[in-house]
Amino acid sequence: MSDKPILRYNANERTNHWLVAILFILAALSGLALFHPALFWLSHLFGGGPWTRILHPFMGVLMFVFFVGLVLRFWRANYFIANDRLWLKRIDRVMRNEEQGVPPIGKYNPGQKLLFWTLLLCMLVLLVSGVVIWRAYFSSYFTIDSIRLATLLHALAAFVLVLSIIVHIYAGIWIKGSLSAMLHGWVSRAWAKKHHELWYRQVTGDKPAEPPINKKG
Amino acid sequence: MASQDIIARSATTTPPSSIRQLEEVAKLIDTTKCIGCKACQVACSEWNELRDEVGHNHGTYDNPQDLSAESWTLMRFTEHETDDGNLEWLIRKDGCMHCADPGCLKACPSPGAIIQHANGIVDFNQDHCIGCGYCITGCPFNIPRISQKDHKAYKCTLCSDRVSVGLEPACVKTCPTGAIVFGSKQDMKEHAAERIVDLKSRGFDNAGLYDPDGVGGTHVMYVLHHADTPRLYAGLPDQPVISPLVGLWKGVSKPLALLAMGAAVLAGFFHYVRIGPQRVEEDEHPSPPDSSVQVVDPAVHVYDPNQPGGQGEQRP
Amino acid sequence: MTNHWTDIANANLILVMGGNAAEAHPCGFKWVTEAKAHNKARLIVVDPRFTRTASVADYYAPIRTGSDIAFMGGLINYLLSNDKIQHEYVRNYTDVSFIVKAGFGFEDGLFSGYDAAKRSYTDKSGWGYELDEDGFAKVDPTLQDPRCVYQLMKLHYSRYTAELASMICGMPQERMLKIWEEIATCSQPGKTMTILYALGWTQHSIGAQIIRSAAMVQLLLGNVGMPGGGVNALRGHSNIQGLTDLGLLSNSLPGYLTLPGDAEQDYDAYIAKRALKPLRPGQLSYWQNYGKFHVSLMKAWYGANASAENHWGYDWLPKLDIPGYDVLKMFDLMGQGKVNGYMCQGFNPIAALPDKNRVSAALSKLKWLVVMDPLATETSEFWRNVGPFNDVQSADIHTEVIRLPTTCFAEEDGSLVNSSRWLQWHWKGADGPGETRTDVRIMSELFLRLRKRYQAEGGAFAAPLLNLSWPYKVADEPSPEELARELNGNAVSDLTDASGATIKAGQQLSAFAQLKDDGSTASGCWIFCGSWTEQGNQMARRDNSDPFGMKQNLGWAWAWPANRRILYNRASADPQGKPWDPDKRLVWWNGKTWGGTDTPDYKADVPPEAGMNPFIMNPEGVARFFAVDKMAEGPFPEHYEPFETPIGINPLHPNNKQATSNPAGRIFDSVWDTLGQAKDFPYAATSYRLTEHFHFWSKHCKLNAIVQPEQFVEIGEVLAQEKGIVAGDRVRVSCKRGHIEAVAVVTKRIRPLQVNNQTVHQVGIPLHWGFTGSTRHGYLTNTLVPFLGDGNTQTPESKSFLVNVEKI
Amino acid sequence: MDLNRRQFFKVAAVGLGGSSLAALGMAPTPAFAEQVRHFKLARTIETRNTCPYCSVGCGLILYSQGDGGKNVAQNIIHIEGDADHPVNRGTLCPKGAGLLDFIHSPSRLQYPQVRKPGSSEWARVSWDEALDRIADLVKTDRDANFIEKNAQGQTVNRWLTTGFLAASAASSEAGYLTHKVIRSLGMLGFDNQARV
Repeated sequence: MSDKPILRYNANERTNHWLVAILFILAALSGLALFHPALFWLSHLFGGGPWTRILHPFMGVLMFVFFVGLVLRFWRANYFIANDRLWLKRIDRVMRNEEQGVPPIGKYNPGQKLLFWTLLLCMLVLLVSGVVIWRAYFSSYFTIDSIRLATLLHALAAFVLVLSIIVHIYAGIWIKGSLSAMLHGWVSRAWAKKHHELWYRQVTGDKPAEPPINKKG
Repeated sequence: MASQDIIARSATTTPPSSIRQLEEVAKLIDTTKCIGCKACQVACSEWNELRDEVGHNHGTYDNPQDLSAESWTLMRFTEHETDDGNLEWLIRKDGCMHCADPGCLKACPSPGAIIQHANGIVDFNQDHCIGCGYCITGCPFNIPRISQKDHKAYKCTLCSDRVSVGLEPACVKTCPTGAIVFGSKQDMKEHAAERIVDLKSRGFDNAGLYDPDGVGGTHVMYVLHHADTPRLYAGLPDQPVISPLVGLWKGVSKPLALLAMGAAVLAGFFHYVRIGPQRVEEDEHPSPPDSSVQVVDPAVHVYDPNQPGGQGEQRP
Repeated sequence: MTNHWTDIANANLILVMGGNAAEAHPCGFKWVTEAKAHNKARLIVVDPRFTRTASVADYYAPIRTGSDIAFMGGLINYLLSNDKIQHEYVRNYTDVSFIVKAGFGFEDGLFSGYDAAKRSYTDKSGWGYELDEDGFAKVDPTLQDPRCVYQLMKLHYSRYTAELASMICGMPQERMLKIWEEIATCSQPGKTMTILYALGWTQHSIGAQIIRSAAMVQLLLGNVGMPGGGVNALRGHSNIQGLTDLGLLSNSLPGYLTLPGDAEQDYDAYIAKRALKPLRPGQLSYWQNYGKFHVSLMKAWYGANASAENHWGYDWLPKLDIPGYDVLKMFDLMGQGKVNGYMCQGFNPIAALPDKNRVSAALSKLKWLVVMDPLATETSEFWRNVGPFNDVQSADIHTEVIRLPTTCFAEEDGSLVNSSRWLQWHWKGADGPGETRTDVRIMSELFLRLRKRYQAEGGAFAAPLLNLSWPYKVADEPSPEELARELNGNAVSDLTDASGATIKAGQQLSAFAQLKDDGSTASGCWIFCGSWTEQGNQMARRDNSDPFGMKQNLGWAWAWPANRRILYNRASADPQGKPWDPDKRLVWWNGKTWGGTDTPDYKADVPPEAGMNPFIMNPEGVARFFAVDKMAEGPFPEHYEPFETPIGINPLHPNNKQATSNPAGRIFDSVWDTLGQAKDFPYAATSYRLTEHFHFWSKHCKLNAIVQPEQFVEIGEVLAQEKGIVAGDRVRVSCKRGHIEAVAVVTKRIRPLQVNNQTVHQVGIPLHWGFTGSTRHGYLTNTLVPFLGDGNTQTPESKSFLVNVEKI
Repeated sequence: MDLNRRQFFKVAAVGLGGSSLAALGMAPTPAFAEQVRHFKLARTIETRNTCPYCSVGCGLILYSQGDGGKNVAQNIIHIEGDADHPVNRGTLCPKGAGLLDFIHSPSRLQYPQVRKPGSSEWARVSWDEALDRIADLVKTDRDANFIEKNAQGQTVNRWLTTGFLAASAASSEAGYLTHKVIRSLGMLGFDNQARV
């Protein structure tokens, strides 16, 4: 088998991803500062409470805009396929780094796909509710009740988003090679075959290997 | 009464000093004595050095139209016809109620921007205010306003600066008919009781005191001719409570959420410790791509999961 | 006020009518609230609008503006025919038993002696009492004589049935009766009603008579001179009481002394005519001392130059060829080009006087106008074009205007007289802005310049200027203290008073009883004598204790006359000198002298059995139901329609056009064709003040501009519906004299009234806006007010006129 | 770049340390017993006065900045009701409560001005110019139109072609002096605001 690496993400994709990532960190930290007293000190990273209040919504909006970029690039790759259901059934094996009986999957595994759609949903909720509670410009157009609801939804969506991103980051740390893939774009054929076999075959045209007896990770 | 000890601070998880036993103060607004002269509005602005815009007449006596960062109190006029055809002009002084359980303080994310004094006064400290407007979201009476000049929240302070040196609030001092009175909350309740007896003798059978439990009672109370229907008075809430939405948002959900996030991080950490990373068994450091050999760029091989072959056949 | 602010707390019933105390005098209205709280008192409000006073009233009844005499006349009839009067009081302390001359008559709305051509009662000879040979009035204590005041009054008001009154006032009859019934309960001795009124009664062509009718009701109930009683004029401005006391009026001198007429060439006759002899045996008739007051005044003004030889400078006083050159008369003359110069000291006539356009035209005819004011008033800028609000051509106005900046209250010492007749001293808190100067300094500098010119170059009749006494230490700015001491008066030469005590020359007098007509005393205003004695400034006293719990506060400031807080207070005790009610005690006879919780308004050492009656300023010694010749329209108040009447006739005298509106009202020939008819201007309008503003001053204060920023008019819901007007629309309110535009406040508080079997809509027009100041610019409301007034006081009829209303 | 275990621990440790450091050092020090706004009248001068508006005659206290020292121009910064006054007992209506803005109103006149005939603006003049001008105008008109005797030859000594309206809020002392001066001129067109 050739050992020529495969380009998983091109430069624009990587840039886009990291822009979203950075903005997320900023929005999340500023958001968390306002989310719970115990984290209010984070506001000092942004030059104090008022600056945190001023910057947070802009960072959020920017994050959303770039995220839309990612969506346009990757939405087709995030359709669910037949194998995905089985993969999810066998998620426990995946977690144990076992490959026994874990079906091959496409460019993204169902976990990543779930993440993708969750992020999209959260981002939308955050944007809409965020506008409603944006005092400086928009709140005056909404009733106090809608503002109260929006505040709640905003916090909820943010919570889900943060949680998902924690999983996402850890996955990146856990699955060796994926971080570097997002850093300089290349993955080894072995990596691609191991983690995203269907995608691997598609991009390389290789035939499926004969059924392995067993594998260790 | 003059003490300004703080018994609650916004966004502060530890209790402030609260061992002193201080008497609570209260402002009692007797709508049945109020002539709607607006002296309290003027005295409030004069004392607090506020000058709102000179607005317009919108076909009513209400001016300014609504509370603002520069109008901390105002008269709301309602023409009410009783069932027996008598006309009543119900006039209510609107402003901060200084709740015992203040929704604004609960909602505020900035430590010390909203404080509750031992005597019951709920005060905003603009030095700490970050202008997020959560206090408005939290207030059951829709009182605080954000200034578009400095983006800070403002509302009635119950003249905490006057009270702290032993004076009554400016609106109380000025009220020509004694419709606004000030003293210990106990004394104010007794005064209200006397007023209610007098009102019943004048045919107001539903006269009563407005000191809603929903917010733990207030330090600004009303005597109403129609205590059975507070909403008659320009929509004074019948049963004010901190909105359940706000309760959910600011209540248990926050610590739980933090916990969950922390837990997620820890879960990852221990997963790494116990199960470890997934590696591909081959050289950990693939040789940098050499351009001489054919590389695969997905950009020219668009992956389509619906293409034949896309469905990898099952392994046994 | 016969009584005073805090005394209102002693009332059992408060009638607010012809006024809106809660809005115009909120801090005084506090004592109504106190009476309700601590006295279980009830509050009745009768007003064309449901006012903020009405919002805290126990009973409210709407009334058509200008129909108050019908209400009061009906009430008098109700009290007499239901025998709800304080008998002993009425019999002993009023003129009910006096026999009226045979010459007096009343027919078809006119009293005897009317001259239709002159529109006045030229022959008042019948309006008096039958006198006996000693010159005393004849009386019939049995009240049976058909010519006695009681019988004549009964007859006069028998026409005012509840039906008729309700038809004229547009007040539902059952409401009217309910209120009359409540009022009638105050005929019990000791149960008192107070009446609070203001411009809502005075600003009618029949204003003075409305107030008389109220006074008659109070006399029938025995409420005059009683704590919590009286007829209380809530004066408008902070020192308008003082300026009236000081006689700053065309025909007056300080202390209600009066200027002579042309015919009064003889000084002694002038005094004799005013020093009235008692009309009943044993009465005080205090005006017998007129000469002492007058001479003391002239000594204060002219010092050594006023002497017995020159009749104390009698000829230095101008004499009147007509009753008076009041402000209406002067502006009428001005309009005819007969006035060259005019000076306004803290007065804004273009906004305050009726018919702004007429006033503006008159001012344009002046050669010069001087305005002294702390603020930029409309009058000082009447020549400036301010769009629709003051649409004039500056170039066509050839009046030279000089505007002088004055200090305000906070920037000078001095005293003000409030409605309770209290003289209260105040102190300077800071210097005025820029080059502002006090009125005292401006008047002094002006006088000194004039005197210098007359000394240098002579001129017309310089004597009074040259002889005027000017003893002030700093000639061009006399100190308020010096002036206050001069007002009080001092001994010119050593003298001994009634008690035998000697007062050294130059010492301050302690009471007007010490005044003499031999030139040995000087007093700038006799009723103020006692305000600055040898003991110092009594007006600055600050003892607010109330030892008897009667709210009299005798130690606070100083009240004229003689620190009496309630006038006629002798009437609060029965003829034997015992208070009618132990809980309402003011003064009583302790066996040796009169005393009590107030200074007796009486001769302190006269025992009750002497039969001296309480109304010591009247030669009768008693109060008058029958006004004799004192009023322009007649001895008994009669209802006349406003000059602009929405019903066109006087239902009392439908067939006598002369008796439709006040036959003796003040109206100039040129004004008749500025009056509108109901067919063109169908709605009865009334103008008024709002609690957020004071006249045309507070619109210069941002704080007040904020709470009431823009001109509006109040329209009832029914009329608004007819006219398709909704709250917030702009409307045009027009009359024959002009129009204004304002925002419409549509309200349930003004209801259509059924008057004389037709529906009458009323329109409310507040008056605080103009074309200077911090509020949004507005039209001067008096653009709509007719240029006519009351026949006695010349007060304009600002409270009832006709308008039309259209949506713009 | 991949993290091995050791590296991962490092990252975690640094993150933790950093955050706790921030929590210690950078977190805002809770300001307890903070007086939100300090009482502004502590050392002002109090002057007793009377409300110039309606005739209730409410007692006022003027609070002015500065201790009356030679180098201070007292400036009134607050006005409040006089609690000792028997009638208002410290209360003030909306007009009285707004008096501070009367004293400091932008409409306050600062210096004498003249508007010449036909002109559409004011010209500033000195007090002497203004008062001399008025004295001349007054004397000219009085000398020209004073009536010593009427048609019947009776002594009347009146002057009708110039009128004077007196203030309604001027002190009695000012009113008295005004009356004294005006009557000495023989003026009859003299009135005050009692009616309106």
